[in-house]
Amino acid sequence: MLDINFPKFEKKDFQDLTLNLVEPINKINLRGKNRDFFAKAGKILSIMLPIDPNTSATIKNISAVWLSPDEWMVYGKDIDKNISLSLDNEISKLNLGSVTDVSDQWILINMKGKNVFDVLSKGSPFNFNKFKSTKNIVVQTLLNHVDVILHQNDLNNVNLFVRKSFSEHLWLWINDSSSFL
Amino acid sequence: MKNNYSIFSLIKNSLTYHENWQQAWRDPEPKKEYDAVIIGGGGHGLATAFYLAKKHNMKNIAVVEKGWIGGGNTGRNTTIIRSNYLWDASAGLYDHALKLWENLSQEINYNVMFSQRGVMNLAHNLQDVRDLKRRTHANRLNGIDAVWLSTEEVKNFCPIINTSPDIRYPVLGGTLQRRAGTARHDAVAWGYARGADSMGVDIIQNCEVKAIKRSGDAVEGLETTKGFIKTKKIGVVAAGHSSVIANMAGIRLPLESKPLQALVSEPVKPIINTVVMSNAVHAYVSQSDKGELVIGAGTDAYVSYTQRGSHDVVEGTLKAILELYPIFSRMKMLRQWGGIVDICPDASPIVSKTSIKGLYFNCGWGTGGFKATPGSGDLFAHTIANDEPHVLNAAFNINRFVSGDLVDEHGAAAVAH
Amino acid sequence: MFIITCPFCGERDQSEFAAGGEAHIVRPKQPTELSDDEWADFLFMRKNIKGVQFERWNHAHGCRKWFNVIRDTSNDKIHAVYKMGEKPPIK
Amino acid sequence: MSENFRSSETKFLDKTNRISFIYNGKKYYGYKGDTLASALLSNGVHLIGRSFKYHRPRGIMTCGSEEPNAIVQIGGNGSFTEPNVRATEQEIYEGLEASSQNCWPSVEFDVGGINNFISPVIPAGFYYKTFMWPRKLWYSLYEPAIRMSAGLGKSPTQPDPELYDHNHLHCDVLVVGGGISGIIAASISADNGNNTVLIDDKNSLGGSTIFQDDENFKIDDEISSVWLNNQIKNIKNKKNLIIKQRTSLAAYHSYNYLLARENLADHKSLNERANKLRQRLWKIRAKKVILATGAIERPLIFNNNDRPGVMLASSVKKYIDYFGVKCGNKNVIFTNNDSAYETAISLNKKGINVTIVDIRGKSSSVLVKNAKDAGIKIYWNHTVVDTKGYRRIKSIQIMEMSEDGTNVIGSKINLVCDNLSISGGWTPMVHLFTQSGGKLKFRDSDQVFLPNTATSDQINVGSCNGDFELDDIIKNTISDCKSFLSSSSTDFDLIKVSCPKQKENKNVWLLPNDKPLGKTKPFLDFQNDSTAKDIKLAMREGFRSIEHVKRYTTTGMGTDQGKLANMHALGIISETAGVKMGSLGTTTFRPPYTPLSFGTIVGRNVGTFFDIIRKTPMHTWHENHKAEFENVGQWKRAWYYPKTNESMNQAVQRESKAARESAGILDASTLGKIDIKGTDASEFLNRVYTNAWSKLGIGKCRYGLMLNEDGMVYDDGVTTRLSENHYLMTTTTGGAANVLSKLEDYLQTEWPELDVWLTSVTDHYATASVCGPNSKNILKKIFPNIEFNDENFPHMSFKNAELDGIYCRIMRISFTGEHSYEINIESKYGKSLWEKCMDAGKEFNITPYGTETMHLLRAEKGFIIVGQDTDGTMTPIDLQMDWIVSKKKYDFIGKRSLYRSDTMREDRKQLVGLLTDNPSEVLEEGAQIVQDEKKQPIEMLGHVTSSYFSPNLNKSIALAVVKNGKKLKGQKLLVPMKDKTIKVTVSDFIFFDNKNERLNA
Repeated sequence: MLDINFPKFEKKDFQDLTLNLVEPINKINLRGKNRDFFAKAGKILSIMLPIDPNTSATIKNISAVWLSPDEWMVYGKDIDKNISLSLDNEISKLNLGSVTDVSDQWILINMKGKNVFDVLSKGSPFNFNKFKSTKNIVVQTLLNHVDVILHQNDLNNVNLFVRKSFSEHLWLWINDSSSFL
Repeated sequence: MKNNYSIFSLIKNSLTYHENWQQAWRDPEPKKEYDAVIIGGGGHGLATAFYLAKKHNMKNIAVVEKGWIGGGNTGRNTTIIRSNYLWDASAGLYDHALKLWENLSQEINYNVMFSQRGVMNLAHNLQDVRDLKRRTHANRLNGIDAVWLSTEEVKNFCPIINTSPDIRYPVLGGTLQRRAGTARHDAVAWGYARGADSMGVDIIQNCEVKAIKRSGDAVEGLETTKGFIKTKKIGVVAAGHSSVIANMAGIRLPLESKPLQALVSEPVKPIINTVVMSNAVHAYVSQSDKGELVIGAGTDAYVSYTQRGSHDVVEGTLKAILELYPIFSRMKMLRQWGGIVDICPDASPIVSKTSIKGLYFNCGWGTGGFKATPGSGDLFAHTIANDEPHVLNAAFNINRFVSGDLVDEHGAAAVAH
Repeated sequence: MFIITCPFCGERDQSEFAAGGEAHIVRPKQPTELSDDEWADFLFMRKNIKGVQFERWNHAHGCRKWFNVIRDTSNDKIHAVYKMGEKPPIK
Repeated sequence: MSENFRSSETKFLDKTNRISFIYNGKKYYGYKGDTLASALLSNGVHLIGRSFKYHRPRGIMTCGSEEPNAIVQIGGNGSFTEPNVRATEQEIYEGLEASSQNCWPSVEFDVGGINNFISPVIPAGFYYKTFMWPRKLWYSLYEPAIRMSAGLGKSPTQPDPELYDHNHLHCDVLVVGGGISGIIAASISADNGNNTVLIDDKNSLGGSTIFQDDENFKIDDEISSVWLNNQIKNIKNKKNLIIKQRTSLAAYHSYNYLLARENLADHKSLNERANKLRQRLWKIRAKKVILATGAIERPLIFNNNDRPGVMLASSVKKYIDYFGVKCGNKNVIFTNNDSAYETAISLNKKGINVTIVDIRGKSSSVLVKNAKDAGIKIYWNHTVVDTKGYRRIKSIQIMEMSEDGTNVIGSKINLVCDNLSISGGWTPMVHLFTQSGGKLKFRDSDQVFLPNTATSDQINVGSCNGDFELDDIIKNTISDCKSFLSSSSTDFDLIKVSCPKQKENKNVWLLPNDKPLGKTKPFLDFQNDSTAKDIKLAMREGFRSIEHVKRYTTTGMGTDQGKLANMHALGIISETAGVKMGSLGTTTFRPPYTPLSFGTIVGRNVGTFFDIIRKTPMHTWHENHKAEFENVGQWKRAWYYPKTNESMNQAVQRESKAARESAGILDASTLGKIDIKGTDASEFLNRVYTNAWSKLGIGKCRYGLMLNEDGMVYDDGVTTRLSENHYLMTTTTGGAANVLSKLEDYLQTEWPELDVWLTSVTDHYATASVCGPNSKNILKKIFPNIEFNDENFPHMSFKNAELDGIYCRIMRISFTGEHSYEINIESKYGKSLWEKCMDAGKEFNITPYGTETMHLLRAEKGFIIVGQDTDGTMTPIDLQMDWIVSKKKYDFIGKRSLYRSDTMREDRKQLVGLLTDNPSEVLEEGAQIVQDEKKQPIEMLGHVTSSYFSPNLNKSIALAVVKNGKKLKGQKLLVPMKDKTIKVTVSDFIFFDNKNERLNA
């Protein structure tokens, strides 16, 4: 058997903040714009892909987050193989859009606690004032010069996605910043 | 020449409490007509006028400046002077300038404080090493005094650099040009102005150009805030504003004007005795005669005429400074400012005739124009006086952007493997 | 540091964007038909306006969409933003 | 001096907390809350430093950030040392070490003082006029001497032990300044429901009103300090108001982007500071900004106005009323306005001897009346013409002024004193306003520049807006804030303020003297020693603009940034030139407002966090196997794997042989990978690559070359057709991000009609590249179900595969010229895949190799590396890759540029091979190539781009670009080095297996 290696991030507790690596997580990148694409994606995922910028939709273990007018990331724990298969068969293969597995492109770090945004604000120019108090909201921005996707389902509970090769560096930075609250 | 500057003139004048010094330059109203008019009273423009009068005996000429002489990039740059360029054309141009620098204070009887403290360029990755060695070999064969230094030699020449192999981008070596160094930027403008003025050149400040008058494809004169000035030859040396003048004349240039920032620290006793430049870890630093650390930051990527850049550029630069000089962490930034630099696609200047007869452009010096000031002025004066370029600036014509014969000083601009 | 309003994501800090230079320089459909001068014009020649300029920006660290910005280069004030392919909202 | 100058009680200091500190090696005491300046003054110490040019003794002049003289070195020679710290801002802490600057051997006796005696010969700009002859002395003597005299304090020589941090802050309203107008503004803003931030640079709020105990100044019938105290108490309870103390605004950029430095540690003793943050830089975005930055008092400009003991009157008041410190026993107050009378009365109340010299004829205000009633002697219509005392002022001489104030008359009066408190009126602190792009207007009545038009959403309130008297300050602050924030609240509407001052003052920029100007020293810039004489000299020499005069005389260029000097410089210029002051404009105020530590600006982005480090999924394996790493962009790539005491060269030779003789393995995970889908994918590739793609069979791979529009090579890589409308593109490691955004750019802006979707999968896949004659056998073991024969799996083709049920992609492509395979697998399995390859390869002595060996192997085959063999000036034709440039295709990125007169030249620099006559001699990469060494100027034909000793050919090989190289094959050329000249022969650039037999071996 091949063994699985994720970056070695130990769960860390700071003052009103817990950092945690959440992997493995299935992640699928969807791109498309025509009606059939939306219909198919909605049917297969039983989620309507959110069309409002910076929003997300979640049903059961699957979340679909808006990335751009023609791009979404669908993620969740143990997404049924058939779902990804039918997405590929009924969208990619029929040229309605593109479906790409990016499960290992991104690493999911969960940040939970009252101090989440104090830490994020140290490295990000984004204005979290509204974001803080909004559910099902997503933003793509910079954190300590690294591209991140931030997704908040419940308040003070943020799923942070970072490209794998950057993840170790960013993890160190988040830990460092969390120690100077 | 007006009364000579020397220690004796200082002593003599001290007896009369310095009440009797002459004006360094007059403050004349423009005449109706000149044999040539230089647009732009920065170092390059004033040097051009100086050499037109001195070498080409064109004394009925004027320099028009919309603000105050030397108030643009001349007074805003970090005064690094070197000639260790890669391509023959560039090396020829910049070393011609460097040779003039070496006698400039005497030539214009104005101490420009030219200090040959050496300029060191650092290499931080293997491609840097290849590129700098390539440049050093080219320099040597072009008779330019550049040598390659090992990391240890870098450390010996400038002990405060952090040459530890453990830093993110360790210093893998560098090049050193000993004849290179710095000069007092204001003095260059003032000295050339005084020199030109004493030969009869009119330096007209607070005189903004509003339009270029053409008849057919030849220039007739220029409309200014101080009235119309008739002339058959116009030399434009307007740096960041070159495109503005070009638009008046109805020609387009391959320029973009971008913010370039610089900063100085508070003055401290001598701590760094040379000029150190690093491209990969973007940081240039030297120490002024007043004791300030003079630090050059980068350009922003967008066009702006505001003389302000974004804070990220300054932060990025100081980040690099502290990586290479951790001891400067408790030093304080005293002043920060921006200039507008006109950049060519190949990072080389334009010193050239144009499609319009009698209209000449000297621009595109980007971030490194100061070092070329005397050479640029000398060669541009030659080009204007003879209506054809000197061999040393022939390669820097506008037409190269059509033929594709660029002088690409980006060096290895292409991506790394 | 400007604040740029991405037509898709809204107000963001300048550091999330990449500048793309002068806008509405359309790539010639038939480059081979062009003279060297015309091609050089497309490749290199720029208006480099001091004043109101139409330019391209890319929300590089956000939605990665390119769009147009109308900015006064003499004071950096942004007058409008509009999507690729749209008509400028102001002349 | 042992006398204690802490004369009176004060509620602002913690008298129970006595603190000792060292100044110039001597131990002194002060109290918690003291600044170094107040503590020194309480010990009777006035002499602090020496001026920059003349090395004149200087003392404490002010109590704030405008201090030009009292700047010291803090922290001795240790790692905590800091130069040029203002004694007036530095709070004392137990064990603080401070010392004077710019003096040797001591501040009491300083050799540099000699300059004061030659000062007649060294006026402003003297160095421009001399040191030119003889020329060689400039280099050997003059210039070194000038450089030695540079600087004030000393740079640290050890790394900084303290930490700095950044934080972004977004608020509705930012109020800058915690004086009375700032407090009122913050209160109104918060009550209006705005989330508000108030910052103040001091350790206690309230500005100068907080110690204003004079009964004449009343607000709502309370003493103003009492009223303000209550206001402060109640704003501290406001939920939506954040108050940041010891926080000073450094810079105000456009779009209401402001930088503020919060000082967390500088007031604490060193042992309280370990591993804590020293300072935090707040990056603030405010919707609205209210500036309440106050005003600073102006000095008066007269002969020898720089001696220790000459201080600003308002500062003397703060020292006595706030710190309880008297600045002298015999005080003379020299003023042109009423505010100095507050100081006189305060001192008088504390029983300190005061005399007043006022250049005005009279003043009818209550304040002046009180002074008279208190029996204070006032010399009306008099001015100071000289001062005496070297290390501390001893006496002054005053004379009566003529009617028009331009001259002095009568006889000199000598006044003995140990303190001279001067007051020249007030200058609003408009620095931040102008930094933000605001334009100023000039008010003639009291000769001040005031905010006029703002470019961002902000207002100025209080004395920075030109209101200097309590009643104006309060009433205007309230009304301006309410309308600015469109607040309908009625708070403060009925406020009653009493303020007894007369508002007129008499402004004379340069006071008259009985001596000619040339014989006097009226200082403007106390730090840089520029005098009114220097200003006039500059103008005499034709320097007109304020910027010219400033630069020529260095006025305002000191660490105080001319906060005291600039207005007088302007005043004297306008008087001399006879122009209205308003028309002169001001010098530009450049950020930062007060000097800002580099460390603060950089924050945590030092050391580990200086730049991102990207690692591949196999990184830990490489580490465990002692790999040396190479920085490639932000990636760490395995460079070579030295065995115990193996040199780099030995390792690379070993790795290279192994790869050709049996098997090698390379971590290629860093290559960019872009997933391309859509019905127009083939057409898209046709447009972005130089070669044709439509006919590429499914399951086949093809090498592609990408150009810039200027025709120069930009990137390259192998792209695989996975299915009809699905490709996987690989890019160079460094190019990955740029290529993707370039391609997105073309899709979004030039070719929106194309049905193509791009997705980066660089990090999703790990890539192991197995090469060598035995690569096939190794893969057979790993993928038993795949037929690896050339028919089923030929070179430049791909197969889907499974490894233990995990999906992989195998490309049979080669960058080494060997039979080889690239295996892509989800990156979480990357390390495991690598280990599997190592196990399977053991019997074949599979050898991991790094980038250096990769470079060597590809060079043997003449494969280029973009960025090493190209430099942005090479076309595909120059690289002799004509075969890859489609003649048939109508267009592709950069095609047109290949047909320009210069790019079509036959004799451009072209890629060739070089063989050294001595096969063991390895050329230096970057070395230049010539035909004739003698010819002058020497003509350089090109340079060596790649060079190695090939273990497989057992000779040195090199790639080079050479002018007209195609035609020079077989010719002898020279590579001139510093110490020797190397003979080389131009060869084909494929050195090894040019029939490509090994690919199918």
